[in-house]
Amino acid sequence: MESVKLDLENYRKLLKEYLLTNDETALYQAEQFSKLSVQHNISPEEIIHVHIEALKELYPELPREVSDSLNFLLEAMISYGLALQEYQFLRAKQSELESEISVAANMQKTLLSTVKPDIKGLDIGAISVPANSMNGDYYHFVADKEGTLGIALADVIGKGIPAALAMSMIKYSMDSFPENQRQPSMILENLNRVVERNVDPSMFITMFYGLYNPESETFSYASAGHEPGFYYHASKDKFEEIEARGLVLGATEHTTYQQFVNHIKKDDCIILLTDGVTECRVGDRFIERDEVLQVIKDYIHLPAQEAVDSVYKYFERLQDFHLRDDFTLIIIRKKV
Amino acid sequence: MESVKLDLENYRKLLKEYLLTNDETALYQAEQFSKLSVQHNISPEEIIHVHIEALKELYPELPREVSDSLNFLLEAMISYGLALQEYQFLRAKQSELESEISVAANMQKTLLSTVKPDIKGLDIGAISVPANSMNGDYYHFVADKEGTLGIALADVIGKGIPAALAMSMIKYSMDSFPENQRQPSMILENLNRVVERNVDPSMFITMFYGLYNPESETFSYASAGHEPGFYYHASKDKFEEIEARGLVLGATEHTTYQQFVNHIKKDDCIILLTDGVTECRVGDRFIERDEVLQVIKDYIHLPAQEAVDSVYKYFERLQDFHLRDDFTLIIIRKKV
Amino acid sequence: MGFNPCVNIRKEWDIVGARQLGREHAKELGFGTVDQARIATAISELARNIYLYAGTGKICFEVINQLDKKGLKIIAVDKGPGIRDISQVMQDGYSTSGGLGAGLPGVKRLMDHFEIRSESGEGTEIEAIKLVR
Amino acid sequence: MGFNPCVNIRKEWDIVGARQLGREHAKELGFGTVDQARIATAISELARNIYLYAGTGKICFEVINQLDKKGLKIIAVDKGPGIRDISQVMQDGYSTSGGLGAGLPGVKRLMDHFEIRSESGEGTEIEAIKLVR
Amino acid sequence: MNINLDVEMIEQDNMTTLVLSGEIDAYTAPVLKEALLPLTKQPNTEVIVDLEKVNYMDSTGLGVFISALKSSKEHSTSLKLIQLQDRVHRLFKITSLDSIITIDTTVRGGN
Ligand SMILES: [Mn+2]
Ligand SMILES: [Mn+2]
Ligand SMILES: [Mn+2]
Ligand SMILES: [Mn+2]
Repeated sequence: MESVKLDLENYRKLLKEYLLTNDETALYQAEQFSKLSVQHNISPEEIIHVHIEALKELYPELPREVSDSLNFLLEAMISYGLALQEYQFLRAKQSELESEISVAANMQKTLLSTVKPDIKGLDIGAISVPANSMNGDYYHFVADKEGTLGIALADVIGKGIPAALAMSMIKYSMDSFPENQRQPSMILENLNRVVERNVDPSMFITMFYGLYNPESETFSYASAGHEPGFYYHASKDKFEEIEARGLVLGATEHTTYQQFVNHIKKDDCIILLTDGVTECRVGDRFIERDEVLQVIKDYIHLPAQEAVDSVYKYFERLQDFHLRDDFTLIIIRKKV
Repeated sequence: MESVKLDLENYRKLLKEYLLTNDETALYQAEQFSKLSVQHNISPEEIIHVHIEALKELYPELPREVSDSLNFLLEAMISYGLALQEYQFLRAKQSELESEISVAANMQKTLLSTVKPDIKGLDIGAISVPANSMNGDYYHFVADKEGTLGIALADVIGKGIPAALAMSMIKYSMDSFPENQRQPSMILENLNRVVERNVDPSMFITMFYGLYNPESETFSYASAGHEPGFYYHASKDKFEEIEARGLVLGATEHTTYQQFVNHIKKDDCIILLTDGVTECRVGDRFIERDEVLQVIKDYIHLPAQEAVDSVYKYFERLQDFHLRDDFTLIIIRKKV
Repeated sequence: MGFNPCVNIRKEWDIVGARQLGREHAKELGFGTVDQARIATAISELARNIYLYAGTGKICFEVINQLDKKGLKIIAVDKGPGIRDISQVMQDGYSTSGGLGAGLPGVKRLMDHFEIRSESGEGTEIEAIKLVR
Repeated sequence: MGFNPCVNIRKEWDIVGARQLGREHAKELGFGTVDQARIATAISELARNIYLYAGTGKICFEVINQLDKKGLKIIAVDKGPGIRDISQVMQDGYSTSGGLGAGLPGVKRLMDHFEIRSESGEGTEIEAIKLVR
Repeated sequence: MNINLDVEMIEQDNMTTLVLSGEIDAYTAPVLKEALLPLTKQPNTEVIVDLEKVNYMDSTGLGVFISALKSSKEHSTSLKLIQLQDRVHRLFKITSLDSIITIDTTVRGGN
């Protein structure tokens, strides 16, 4: 079988062959011809035109009505030709935009990259997956010389490019705070000012900031309207919601955040997440928070990184590999 | 003339009318039908199908070859139908992306907005126009209590979303520098570290930082590989290039910047710009720097803001309203 | 060179008249059926624009017959409200009216050469040329 | 329920054979000409994928004849290299091969139901169903 | 997403009630914003948003209410939300926005 050539002369040949043999081979070739023509931006009206010419050549006595009717058909194909041209144009434009976004997404990755610190006695797992190319969730670990561990977790309203842009603001502002200002409530208060000043009124960010002190074995934290995490009591095999109410960043000019302290026991876990985890949707059904906890429970015995990866994979499959929101999950286990 | 209805039954009617009258009215209606069908995502193969059915109905004695040939044509239209569906899909996706970008662009505007400060004895004009929706140029004024004026002007390599993302980094980092650190060379050295640490090796930023001291009537400045600006000597009506060599930000981990000082005289101007101004292109021809200077000269007698606006409008027209690069121009005149 | 007959556009019927005249010129000039159909569609779009947005105006034709090129120029003129932002109207990809790539970007695609001048409040003049190949 | 004849795909000619058989089933089931052509195109794509990327495999048919629905199921099976990233291959908008929306997203569009299972190194199985309307 | 948000406006004296039904997300939030923001700028208006028939809202919806609140403060008007379904009310509680936006909890929305 010779390969199909893209030229209108060839259409005539294939058509003639089909009229003689009436078999599937010619139709297969018609299909390949069709595919090639689209790729080469040949308008459908041109194909109709060649069809008319070929018919006239094959049947010189072709009834006038038939050829008239085909002229009418040709006229009705013009908009399809325009649509095809716009299609090719949009494909080019789209792929340009996508490559721009992928450069930006890479930049963002470099920018927001954080190293899971090696803190004695802690097992840390973290995963953050954007729904689209760019991530509107953000997490960051800050370990200092004294061995304390700061954990920032934030979710900016919405997804995509605008969210990513806002997220980089949090990152730079955090970077700029003086080293001695590590109190969760203070950090949130400062960030609230930055966010309020710099973004649009309808934009806001939810954030959780926690500080683990290995000496006192305590976890201090404050929340700016962030989706509550969980505290896992290993001895009782029970989860408890980490309650810490506080206003989202950017809603008012000044606000204060209450700071809480928990004592952390051996084998207990701190589980932090964004609403992309708890607001999974399967088809039209929402996953209830209880179900989410059940899934976490199923994997909590694993090393922390394996645990977060497994939970993510579970929900990814459940949602048919199509996240609706950025997904971030952090598990911190006290090993000693 | 009744309006064309979108249903395939109607196609039959219009075709029949055309075969009877052979006139332009029916063809006009065929065109409108075509447009509507595309809008409603009706595949071309469906139109061919109806065409065949209509022909058979109108001419029951239609030669078998003709109807066979049309089946062949139908087969050749399948890929066009697929292209049409992808076209509609891409349109939707594209418009979603565009609205996302426009939100991000607005955020960026809020973010990078700077107020032209009211400094005694200075007349300041500034304009910055992005080539696409998002700006990869950045300028910022910082006025302090002592009446000194800091002027930052930066251009990130490339355009669009990645450039905008990088620009916000400069903005936040600048915001975070301590108030007492206002020396141009120091600011560039600090920024170089931030840029080097946070962005991809292929990315870099050029930047100019100047500090005007009204007391000493001096302008101190340093440049990180930025497009040289001009000093306008009012008495001689001459331009002089502001020379200040220095490495672009982000190229090496540590670098130092030489700082220069100029004495500013009455009616003299400092002209700062990005390469979007000097590298204008008209068709295939580059505008020479001399020509740019000539244009600036033509407007330099105007109040500073009018002058920069006029220069921009001149180049916008020259380039057929289609900037190839972000365009930023600042003129500062000492009035006393 | 060439004649310069015009069709006034006042009602929807006139669109058909303009198409008819344009098609006759196109035939005479030796355009094939596909190009005839494209020219007719371009005329429709231009005339419909006048009919819908300017109320009245006219479509004129000019035969181009030079040594190196032969073709048909369509000129659409109206004294309507004009187009404030030409670059937006001409934005390619997806056209005005939420509809398909017809409208002016469609005309530009259908023809070989396209030029538009418009002043807000003053009206619009569009020239589009199709060359015989 | 229903028979389950298969066509082995080893050479390009076999694509035509698969189309032929599929079209016969489609005709019997009462599909119209447009749907017949769409089914044939889907079969082509599936068979060509096998021929080009897996070397050999088969296309099987199953008639669906339930109370509430009637249709044709096409099953494409190969033991080829498999598809590493399904979501990328199925990415809509513009398809693989720089070419047009044929490929697998095209098959998905042409049919009413589409399912794919693939394991890297293990092969691929695709089921696609078209229902009689 | 083809799920819509319907907005019905009932005006009575100085009180305007927006009755919403459907889902508020990134796609429908602009519809809400367009209807709600201008109301908050009308002097002496009490704006009430009835959310009884809103079964889903995401953070984009919260954003619209925050900007509406800011605007109503700026223009000295008032804004009140009523009949929130549990899932929607939870969002306001978690984010503590219920501490700055008036929410009438005496009437609950049904699920
Ligand atoms: Mn988010
Ligand atoms: Mn989220
Ligand atoms: Mn640039
Ligand atoms: Mn530049």
